[in-house]
This record gives sequence, structure tokens and C-alpha cells, in this order.
Amino acid sequence: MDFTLSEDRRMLSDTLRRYLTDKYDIESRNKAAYAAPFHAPAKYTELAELGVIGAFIAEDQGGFGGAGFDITTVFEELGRALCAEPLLGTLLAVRLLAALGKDDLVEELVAGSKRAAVAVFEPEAGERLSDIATRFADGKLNGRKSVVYGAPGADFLLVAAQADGIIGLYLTDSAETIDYAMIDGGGAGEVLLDDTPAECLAEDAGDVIASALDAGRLALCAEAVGAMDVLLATTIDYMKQRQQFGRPIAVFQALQHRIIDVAIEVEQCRSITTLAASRLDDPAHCAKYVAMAKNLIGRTAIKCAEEAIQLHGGIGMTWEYPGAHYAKRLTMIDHQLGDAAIQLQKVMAAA
Amino acid sequence: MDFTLSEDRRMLSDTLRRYLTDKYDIESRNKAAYAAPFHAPAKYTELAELGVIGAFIAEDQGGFGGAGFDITTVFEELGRALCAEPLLGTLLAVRLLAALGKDDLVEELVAGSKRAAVAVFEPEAGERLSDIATRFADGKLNGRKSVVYGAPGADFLLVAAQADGIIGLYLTDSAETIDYAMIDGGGAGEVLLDDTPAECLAEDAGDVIASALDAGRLALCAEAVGAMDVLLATTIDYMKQRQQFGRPIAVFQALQHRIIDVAIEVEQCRSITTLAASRLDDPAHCAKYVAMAKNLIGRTAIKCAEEAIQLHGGIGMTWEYPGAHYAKRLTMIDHQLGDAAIQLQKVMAAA
Amino acid sequence: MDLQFTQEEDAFRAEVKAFIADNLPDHIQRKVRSGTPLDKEDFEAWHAALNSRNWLGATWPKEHGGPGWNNTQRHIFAEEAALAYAPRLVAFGVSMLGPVLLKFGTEAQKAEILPRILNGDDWWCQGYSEPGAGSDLANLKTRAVRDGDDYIINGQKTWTTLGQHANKIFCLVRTDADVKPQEGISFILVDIDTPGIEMRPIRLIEGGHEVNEVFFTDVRVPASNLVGQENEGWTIAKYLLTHERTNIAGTGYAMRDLAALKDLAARTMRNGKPLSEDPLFAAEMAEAEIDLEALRVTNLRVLAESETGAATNYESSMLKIKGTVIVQRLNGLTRQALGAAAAPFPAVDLPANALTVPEDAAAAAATYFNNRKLSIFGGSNEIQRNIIAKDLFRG
Amino acid sequence: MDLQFTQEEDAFRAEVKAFIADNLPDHIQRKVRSGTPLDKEDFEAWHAALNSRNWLGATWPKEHGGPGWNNTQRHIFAEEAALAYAPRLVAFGVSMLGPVLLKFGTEAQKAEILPRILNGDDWWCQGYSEPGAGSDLANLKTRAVRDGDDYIINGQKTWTTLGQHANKIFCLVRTDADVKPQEGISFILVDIDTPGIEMRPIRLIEGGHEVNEVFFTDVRVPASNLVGQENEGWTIAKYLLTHERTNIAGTGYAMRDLAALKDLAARTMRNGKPLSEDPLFAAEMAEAEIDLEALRVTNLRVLAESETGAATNYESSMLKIKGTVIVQRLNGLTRQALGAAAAPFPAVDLPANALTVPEDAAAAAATYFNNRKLSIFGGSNEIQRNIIAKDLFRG
Repeated sequence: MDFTLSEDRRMLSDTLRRYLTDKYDIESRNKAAYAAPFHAPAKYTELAELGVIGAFIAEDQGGFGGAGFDITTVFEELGRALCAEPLLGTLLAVRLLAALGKDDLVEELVAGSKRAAVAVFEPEAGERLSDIATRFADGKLNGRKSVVYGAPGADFLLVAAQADGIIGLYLTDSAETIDYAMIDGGGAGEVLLDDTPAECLAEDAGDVIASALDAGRLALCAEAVGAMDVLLATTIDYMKQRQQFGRPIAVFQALQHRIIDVAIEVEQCRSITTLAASRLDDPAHCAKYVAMAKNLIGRTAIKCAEEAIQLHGGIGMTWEYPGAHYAKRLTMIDHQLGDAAIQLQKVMAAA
Repeated sequence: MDFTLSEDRRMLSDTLRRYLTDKYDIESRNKAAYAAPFHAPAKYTELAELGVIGAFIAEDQGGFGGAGFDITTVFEELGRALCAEPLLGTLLAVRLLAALGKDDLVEELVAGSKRAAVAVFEPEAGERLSDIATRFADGKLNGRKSVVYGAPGADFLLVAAQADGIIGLYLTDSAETIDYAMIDGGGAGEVLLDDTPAECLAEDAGDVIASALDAGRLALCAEAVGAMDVLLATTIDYMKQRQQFGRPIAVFQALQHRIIDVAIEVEQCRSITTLAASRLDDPAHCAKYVAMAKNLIGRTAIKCAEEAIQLHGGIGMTWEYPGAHYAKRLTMIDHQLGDAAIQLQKVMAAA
Repeated sequence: MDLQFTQEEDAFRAEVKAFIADNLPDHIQRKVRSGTPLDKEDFEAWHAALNSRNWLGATWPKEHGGPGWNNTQRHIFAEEAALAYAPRLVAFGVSMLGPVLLKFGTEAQKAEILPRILNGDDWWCQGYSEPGAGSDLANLKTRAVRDGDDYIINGQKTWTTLGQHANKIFCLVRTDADVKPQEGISFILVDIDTPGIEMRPIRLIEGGHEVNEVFFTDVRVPASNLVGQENEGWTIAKYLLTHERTNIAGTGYAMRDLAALKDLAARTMRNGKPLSEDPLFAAEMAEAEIDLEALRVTNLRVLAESETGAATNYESSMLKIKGTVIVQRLNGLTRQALGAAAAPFPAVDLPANALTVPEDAAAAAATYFNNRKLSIFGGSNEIQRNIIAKDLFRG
Repeated sequence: MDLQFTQEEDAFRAEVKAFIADNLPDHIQRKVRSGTPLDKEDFEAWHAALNSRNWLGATWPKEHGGPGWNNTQRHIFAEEAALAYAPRLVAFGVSMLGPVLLKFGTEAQKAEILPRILNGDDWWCQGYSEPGAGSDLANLKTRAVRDGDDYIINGQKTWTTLGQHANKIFCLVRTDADVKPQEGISFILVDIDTPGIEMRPIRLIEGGHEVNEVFFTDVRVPASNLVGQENEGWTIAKYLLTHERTNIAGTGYAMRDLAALKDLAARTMRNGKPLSEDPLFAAEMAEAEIDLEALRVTNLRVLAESETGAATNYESSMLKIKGTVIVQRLNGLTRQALGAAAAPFPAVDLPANALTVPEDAAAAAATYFNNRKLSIFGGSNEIQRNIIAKDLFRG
């Protein structure tokens, strides 16, 4: 058994941490994350150049990674830096295109010269792909996709839609989108498909979409672990410095024990994310282990965010304080790709 | 709005508390509660003479109470004293017989000259009366009843059984029972019905049984409130006295805050039990409010028991320490007449 | 035991309901329902409506323009106002400074200031907290030094709620640094437009501007602006803490939010059926409902006791803790009910109907984040537990 | 990253499984499964079986009769033994005194005592805790006063697990009252049949006899029974606390209990369907399973690190807290799964098949109550948090 990162991944991790520490400070992050296009395109390109996107897929698909641990290595660093770049959408897109053998598009995504978003979920459809109502017929898409991460400014969209009751994947670069910032920063959009021309990439894409979404969930878990590490350390530091009643609040045992319970859970999150990463390529068990991980992350990340704010007191409620943005991100991660309750039901169904 | 006990109920409460304090100390309680007949028959009779059983039914039914607050007044005191007398069975029986107009039997129960137990639940049947498999035909009962509270030494049993698919109530004094103590003291039994002769009291008794069970649930809520008051006070006293690291453990803030969270919840239990008591005679809402109360009591009583043991440390784990028996009782109350999860599902269904 | 309101109380509730239905403007109600921040005019309009009926200074005696309500009436009003999505009252004038002046003010202060609170001429804000003294108020550092007939104030206040709308601020200031921390504090009234005052916005986690920092640099204030005696400020602050306790638990807000949550869950499809029929979500809602039912009765128990005496510190702290925990839980469930649709940042202007989320839930995540404050301000829930501990572990 | 066991480790696991299958007597396994207290002979039989393979002193070096296992092997053995419902080892001789003697004992002590631990001639118990000193061990009061070549011991020990079966006890005693509490403690070996020792049973909450009080009245013990130097006892006690940490989390027990719970829930009818299909109960089981999966990996992470260095205090405390919380949660769910049928007191003799509860769940409530001890003994979970706090808030 070996829980150390391989040399390659450690290098990627170090490079990424150095880059993000130098170039992605919280002030410029917040500036980019809330104004269109809700990220910093130049930095997105630089991240691509550092190899971040290539890490999402295997060598024979045009990348140089693709394993669960490659994804978690990248997203843990993105989480530490609270990076608002739309890499979740890129991860989903490049995994889909690679699985479907679309080498040209993969190459453009990996290089960062083009960017794609993936539109799966709809207002009335929850997690089940079978509830997708968007239809493809006669070369055109009709329907509506909701909260499509990274849609603002994307060069094209990959849209899940049904034709004759089968979920396929379709490419369009002419969809109308309404763009907005998310409350925790970064962009998303409503995608309105009204006889929108599209190209069919795969008529039956249910399995590859499900698999790409699991990779996305794993990425969110790792992002949360990175963000929790920082928020936890921030909170502990604050508790050491903040004086109340003539003493640092770190000496109050009730507060100590509460942050310790969070710290212990963060370690459990790290563990289960590692476990899920190790199973990403095992089609028989991947979905269950990813669901387990995202359930525990969902439960813990919100607890971590709430306790961090509470233990900070008022300062943790302010926009100016970086911890507040970590807390928001950690809460909203649970809203992405199915929350803790939805993941739990998947685990129950798999039992 | 008035949250004070009426003069009559306050007198009953005072009388009962004095009697139990004088005559029902924890040592003799434990002796009686774990050896056949798993209670103290002489004390049962004395409690009847104090009017405890008469309080369970209305004047026009042969008692002098019968309202929700009469039941909670009695059971809160029984809970404070950890009384192991089989009054839950008596409550169910006398409410059933009174509702069916069986005045002679009611009179004997109220006087304490006879004692009855009520056999409803079966190994495979949960809370739903419709799942009862015991049958009545040709004057005889066949089936099995499980964990019948107060069965040991009862003069007769009231048995819920179906005939032609309808749940009726039947009286038998010749059933075979296997008696045992419960882990928290007091007696119960398995009732084996094998062509057991029985008298039909009501062919269609579903509603009166449901109503009697709700009165029983309310009683358990009040018993738990009484027991929690004592266990909480015991724990706080212990925390003031117990020295560790040269100081009473009451000064440790983490421990303080935990017992305070319990204390707050106990107040909520008192409130919701009061609310349920006020609705006991309202057929349209009784079941929902009783279910709400027993859900909150179930959640809180177990938390109270667990925290009390934990904050006591080893001493709270010993048979010799009264608090341990309160903790056991508070835990096992959740197992009687449907646990917190079952009650919650009733509330969900009623929403 | 009697858990029913009296006929008179029921009639009063009907009167309150009718008044609100007639006098709460639709556009304000809609803003409150949708979680949109209110403008200054919205607050002022609602205050004026209430004052037209003498209902604004709910705790004030009749001779000063109050309604002469008892605790139960105040409770009923607060509950109905919350249920009807009326704005929260701006407490600093009517619920804080007013009662302070009635108890500690000179006749001149009462005559000059009280009417202006009710008629809306003045908007008061509060200068209590400081950056270094959150829960530890006695540790405040802002100095007021006597200079002839004036005080000269230097220092910094923070968390000044809605200070951006205020023309007046009441402050706790240190007037004696050589005694025990509690003994050297005074309560003083200040015009915001006095030279040397600077108010800076603090942006909150969800993006809103609700609180402010206030900087005092050589701010000269007449000594006649002192309320009570010099160095009596701590007594005044403590009086305020125990003065008005009928709406601590905020059960009206929780009832309102629970009803809205149930409604939202019934309208929200999840995996092919309404979220209200999802057993895990329904179980969470039912638990929250049970907790709230219990708290409502606890609240009424404290209310019934407080008609004869004051609520104890223990009771107030318990109501504060449970009230905030329940509202925060409901806020969390509402956020959760929206799933991915909770994401949009509400400060962004979007075309009408751009989102598929119902308007009244569009700010669910923002409300959830903003309401984390409930367990922090006015004495954090940890401070409340410390207060209870003093009672429980006494002797 | 590699979360797989090696081929060698898998082979070792198979060997352990086979050994247990061949050597664990059915009647003992059945007792463990049903929660029935074991007799002295049951423990002895299992110890003897393990010792026949040199597997009893798992941490002992080969030359003293140990197997020479590394941490991973010890982990695998502990997991498989738990899953197979093997008895817990009686730790006091093999896991506590043995390692202490190997580190601090004289050659004579090692030669005399170590073989008797393994071959079952001696049953050791522990005299650490005292009525006044639970978590605060340094505060112990039992005195040992030097008198010629002997010590004379007076005092009282408590929570002495399985002392009723023991013929020997190792104790921490105070040999110097005039120094700092930690500095005046010694570690000494005592024959239980020495005049002046009285052992009294403590009955536990669920009715069982598992622990004892031990009273010492002028108990005369040869000075040669001292282990290490006089007043070196604290060092020895601390060594023991950090010596053996592979099975702190007890994940094998939790895995076993989870599997049994799932099985029970699938067999238990509730409202017309198996309890395992009740969404609320299934959700609780699934959460427990997720927590356990995470803890298993955390355990392996610590194990992987400890092959190169020792586990840190932080890690050990974390494993203790999470391990006990998960087992206690599973115990609670098992109790809950039985509903009313959890009630019967297991100490009562009943006719065969009197109860409809499956034999292996009949003691569910008793096990639940008994296992409340898990978060109390060996340093309560609150003490563990204090230990973690020292790490987290350092500097």
C-alpha cells in the first residue's frame, strides 16, 4: 500500500500550487469570478499550458494522465486556491470527447485554444438522465438546459439530448445562453435551445455521460478537500490570534472540540476521495465509490463552512475575508452534480 | 394561555412524588424490577389507592381524570422515580375497557384489585394494526404476541386479533406466557395463543385500540420528561463534584456546552409533550401531535442518556449508579409503541 | 393548563391581520418574500403605516405614542407581521433607544427625540461593537474625553446595521480608562453629520450592504447628548439586553419559512416526483416542523411566565439558540431543495424569467449565507451557552 | 498511490483466515456472535490456539515467541479475527506487560514472566485507574512504601477488566509523594493471592461482570517486582500508550457489525416490507457504511506511515474517536432494528426459542449499553480531543 503521490503528479501539484499562489490571489480571483466572463481567460490558457487539461485524459487519448489520481491532484490544488476557472466543464467535455474518439477537438481543448461546456441537466430533470426532455431531430436541438457550468464564453457546448428515447450527445456552437455569475463565483448559464443547429457526436451516449459525470464528481470532492484544508487552517490561525475576554479564543475548549471534529472529518474526506480516485477506472464500482465520496464531502464541506463562519464570528461573514469565499464554495459544491442526499440514495440503491 | 397545573393535578402530582420518594427508592426498585413478577405488587396496589389509575379515565367512565394532562401528570412522576410498575399496560387496558363501556372490569382495574395487560404487537407486525396475524374464531385465539408489557402476573389479557379481516378486541385469562424482565427493568412476556379460549369484547376495535395506543405514547413521553429531568440534574450535580486535573469537570467548557444542548432539548420535550397532551381528545389531530411528541422524545431521550453516561465516565456505566438505570430506561422508551423513525413517518404521512 | 389564546387575543390577531393586509404595500411584501434587500423608503413606509395606528413603538407607553400592548399582544403582532412578509422593524430607534430614553433620558431628551423616532424624522443606528471587541463588549476602546461642555470622541465602531440610512447614532464610549472595564463606559448620542465621522460599507458574504464601519476622528459632541450619568453606560446596555424579549425566538419567521419550504418542495420535481415525497427530504422537513412546534410552545411558556415576571437569562438564551438553529436549518433545506438552481448570484441583473427558479426562492442561497449571522450577532450562540452555564452550574 | 494489498499480504490474509477457520471452536464463535460473555476457558482456549502457531504475542520478537509481524500483518490479523467473531485477546499480558518487560524488564523478569504469559500459566490484569483519578492518571493515590526488601502497598484500584480470572496484577503506585505527580510513580508486579488484596466485582449497566475493584491493605511485595527504576512508572505508562497502535480504530469489528446489521435489516419486517428497504433506516446504514469506508482508508494511511515512523498522537486520537463513534452508531442501529424485541434482559434464562429475535441479535441492547464504554475507557473521546488540540493549536 502506498499513499504517496507519484513523482509526476507531485511535480504537477507543486507547479500548480506555485502558479496559483503567485498568479491567482484571492483579490484578483474575486474580481474575475463575479464579472463576465466570470473567470480570467488568460489564466485559463496558462493553466492549460501548465498541463492541467492534459492531465484529465490518458496518453492514448491525447493527454498524459486520465487516472483518478491525476484528476484529484489537479482539483485539490484548484480548491486550495479557490480557482474560479471553468475547469469542471472542461473536465467533463474533454473526458466525453476523448471517450468518443474526437481527437481534433480533444487537442484543441487540451491546448486551451478552445473551451467547451457540457449541458446535461434541466430544470425539471434531477439526476436521472432518463428524465432529459431536450430533443434532437432533423439536425436541431429543442429544449432548455439549466445552470450549465462554464457556459459563458465557451466556444461550443456538448448537449445531452434524446432522440427516439435514447440519450445522445450533440455539439452546437450557436446556442443562445443567458450568462450569470454563481453565488460562489465562476460562471454558468441557462441554455435555450430553439431549433438550434447541432452535430450528433454519439446517438447513444448515456454511459459515457454517466462516466464523465462521475469524473466530475470526483473532481469536486478533491476540490473540496483542498478548500477545506485551507479553510480549516485559516480558522485555526484565526482562533490563535483572535482575543476575547483577554485570551485567544483558541483556549476555549468548546470551540477547540468543535473545530477538531471538523478536522477529523476532513481527514475522512481525504481518505474517501483517495478511495474513489482509485476506483474511477473500475466500471463495476466507480459509481458507488464516487457517490460515497461525494456524500461524505457534501456532509462535511457544509459543516466545515458553517463552523468556520461561526468560529470566526462577524469577520467570517464579510466579503473582504477570504474564508467567507471558501465557505461559500464549500457549500455550493454540494449543489453541483447531485447533492449529498442524492448520492446517499445511489449508495442505498447499490447496497 | 396557562401553563400551570390545575389544583387537583398538582395535588395528585405532589402526593405521588411524596409516595414514590418515600417508598420507591432506587435500590428496592432495582430489586423488584428484575425478579419475577418484575414489579412490586403491594406498591402497585398502593399506587392504585392513591388514585393513579382512576386518573387515566374520565368521571363518567368510572375515573376522575382521563384528560391528556392527567396522564402526563402521573407518568412524569413515574418517570422521575423510575417506577417499574406495569402502569403502561394498565393505562392501555383501562382506556380500552372504558371506551368499550366495560364498567365492571374498569372498576376492578381502577381499584387495583385486578390487573390487565394489552397484547397488540407481533413479531412480524410493526406498527400497522392491519398486519396483525392473530386470529379469533369459534371462541378461540390462535397466534403469538411479542413483548407484551406487564404480562407477567396480569389477571387477564386484552388481545387484538382479527376475525374476517377486522381487528377486534378479545379477553382471555388462560393464555400461556413466557415472562421475562426487560433490560431496563419491569416485566414483559411472549404470549402464545394456541386455541386459547377468549371472550369477544368488540368485533371492530381498530379505532379504540389506536386511540389507547396514542394515550400510551403520550404517557411514555411524559415518563421520559420526568426521567430526563432527574438524569440531567444528576449529571449536572456530578459535574460539579467530580474532580479531574484539580478542578471540577463542570468548569470544562466543552462539557458544559454539551449538557446545555441536552438541557435545551429537554425543555423542548416538555413543551411538545404539553402540546400533545392538550390535543389528546381531538381525534382529528391527536395522532399527529402524539407522533411529533414521541419523535422528539425518542431523539432527545437517547441523546440525553448517551451524554449523561459519557459525561459521568465509568461510574455512569455501573449498575450501582442510579443514573445508569435512568439512561437505560430513556433509551428503551424509544422501543416502546413505535420508535422515533416510525413516529416521524407518521408525521410525514400526515403532512 | 390551557394552550388556547383567549377570545380577546384571537380578536386582536384578526385586527393585526386585517391591518397588515390593508397597509403593507404589495411591492414591499414581494421584496421581503423574494429576499430582495429593502430600500430606505420601504422601511420608512412601513414604519409610517404602523405609526399611523400607534403600533410602531410596541413597548412604549401610550402617553409617548405606544399602543399599550402586553407581551402576548406584542408576540401576536410579531408573529403575524412575520407571516405576512412585512419588513422587520428597524429596531435601533423604536426598540432600543426609545426604551433607553424612557428609562434613563432627561425630560428634554424624551420630548425632543422620542417623537422624531416615531414620525421618521430620525433614523438611528447603533455604535456598540468594535473590531477588537465582538462578544467582549466591556473591552471597547472608543474614547470620549470631556472638553468643556463637549466630549471629543476618537475610535472605531463596526457592524453598524443600516448605518448607511442613518442620520443619528447612539454609542457606547469609554469615558474612564482607569477603572474596571465595565465601570468606565458611557452612552452617548451623536449626529452622523458631525465633522470627523466617516461611515464605510462592509460587504457581506452574500454580496449585500447591510452593515458598516464607523470611524470617529476628534468628533465633538455636546455633553448634553449623554444619556444617564457619565460611566453609567454598562447599566444602560444591560437594561436593553433584558428589556424586550418577546420576539427572541423569531418563531413567526420560522413558521413562514417552513410553509414556504413545504410549498417549494411540493412544486419541485426530483427524479420524477415532487421533492416533498422524497422520504429523506420529507423526513428533514418533518423534523424541522416538530422542532418548531416544540419551540413555539416553549416560547408561549416563557411568554406566560413573563406576564408575571421577566424572562430569565436562561430562557432568553434558550430561545435565541433554538430559534436561530431552526431558522438556519430551514434556510439550509430551502437552499438544498433548489439543487443546482440555487447557484445564480442574485446581485446579477438578468432578463425577466431568465431563471426557472420561482422568484420567491431565487435568493435562497443568499438568504442562507446571510442568516449565518443569526447565530453570531446579539451574543453568539456560544455566548448564550456560557450564560446558561452560569445558571446551570451555579453553587 | 496504490490502495491494494500486495500478493504476499493477500496470501498472509488467506493463511490467517484458514487458521481461524480451523482453530476457532464453534461454541466460542457462537458466543462472540451472540454477545454472550465468554468464560475464562474460552479465552484460554483461543490464546492457546494462537500460541501454538506463535501468533499470540503479535508484537513480540521471534526470540521471545512472537511471530515477527509488521504493522500491516498485525492489522490483517486483527481484521480477520474480528470478522470471524474470534474472542478479543486479553491484552494485559500479551499486549501490555509483555512489551513493557521487553523494554524495561530485567533479564530475570523476562525469562520468568514472558513464557508464562504465552503459555497461559499467568493471567495478568491491570491496576491503573483509581476511583478519584479517571482520565487524570497522574493523580493516583495508591501508595507503595519501601520496607527493607519489600514494598508495602495500600490503596484502591478500579475498572480492573477481567480481574476475576487473574492471578497477577501490574500496578502503577505512588512511591514518592513529595515530587511532581508524574515523577513519583512506579510500575510494580503483584501476585493476586498476596495477603491483603481483595477483589470485588463491579456490575455494569447491562448487568455483566467484566470489571472489578481491587483493594490493597498492607500488601507486601518484594522490591524485585519493580519494573524499571523506582519512580520511572510514568515513562513506562506513556511508552505503553504509544507502543501498539495498529488496532485502535477497530475497523474489523465495525465491518463485522455492519454486515450483521445489514443482514438483520434484510430479515426484519417493518410495515410489510424488509427494514432494509425502509428509506430512513437504509439511509442510516448507508451513512454508517460510508463513514466506515472512509475510516478504513484513514486507518491504512496511518498504517502506511507507521511502517516508516510511529503514528502521531493526533492520528491515534483521531482513529480512536472515529472508530468508537462508528461502532457505537452501528450498535445503536442494531438495537433500533429490533424495535420492541430489543427489550428482553439477556441475563434471564428463557426456554429455547422463547424469543422470536434471532439468537445473534438477542443481546443487541446489552451490547449497545456495554459499548458505551468504548468512548470512555483508554482515554475518553474528550481526552482524545484535548490531545489533538495540543497539536492543532501549538505555537
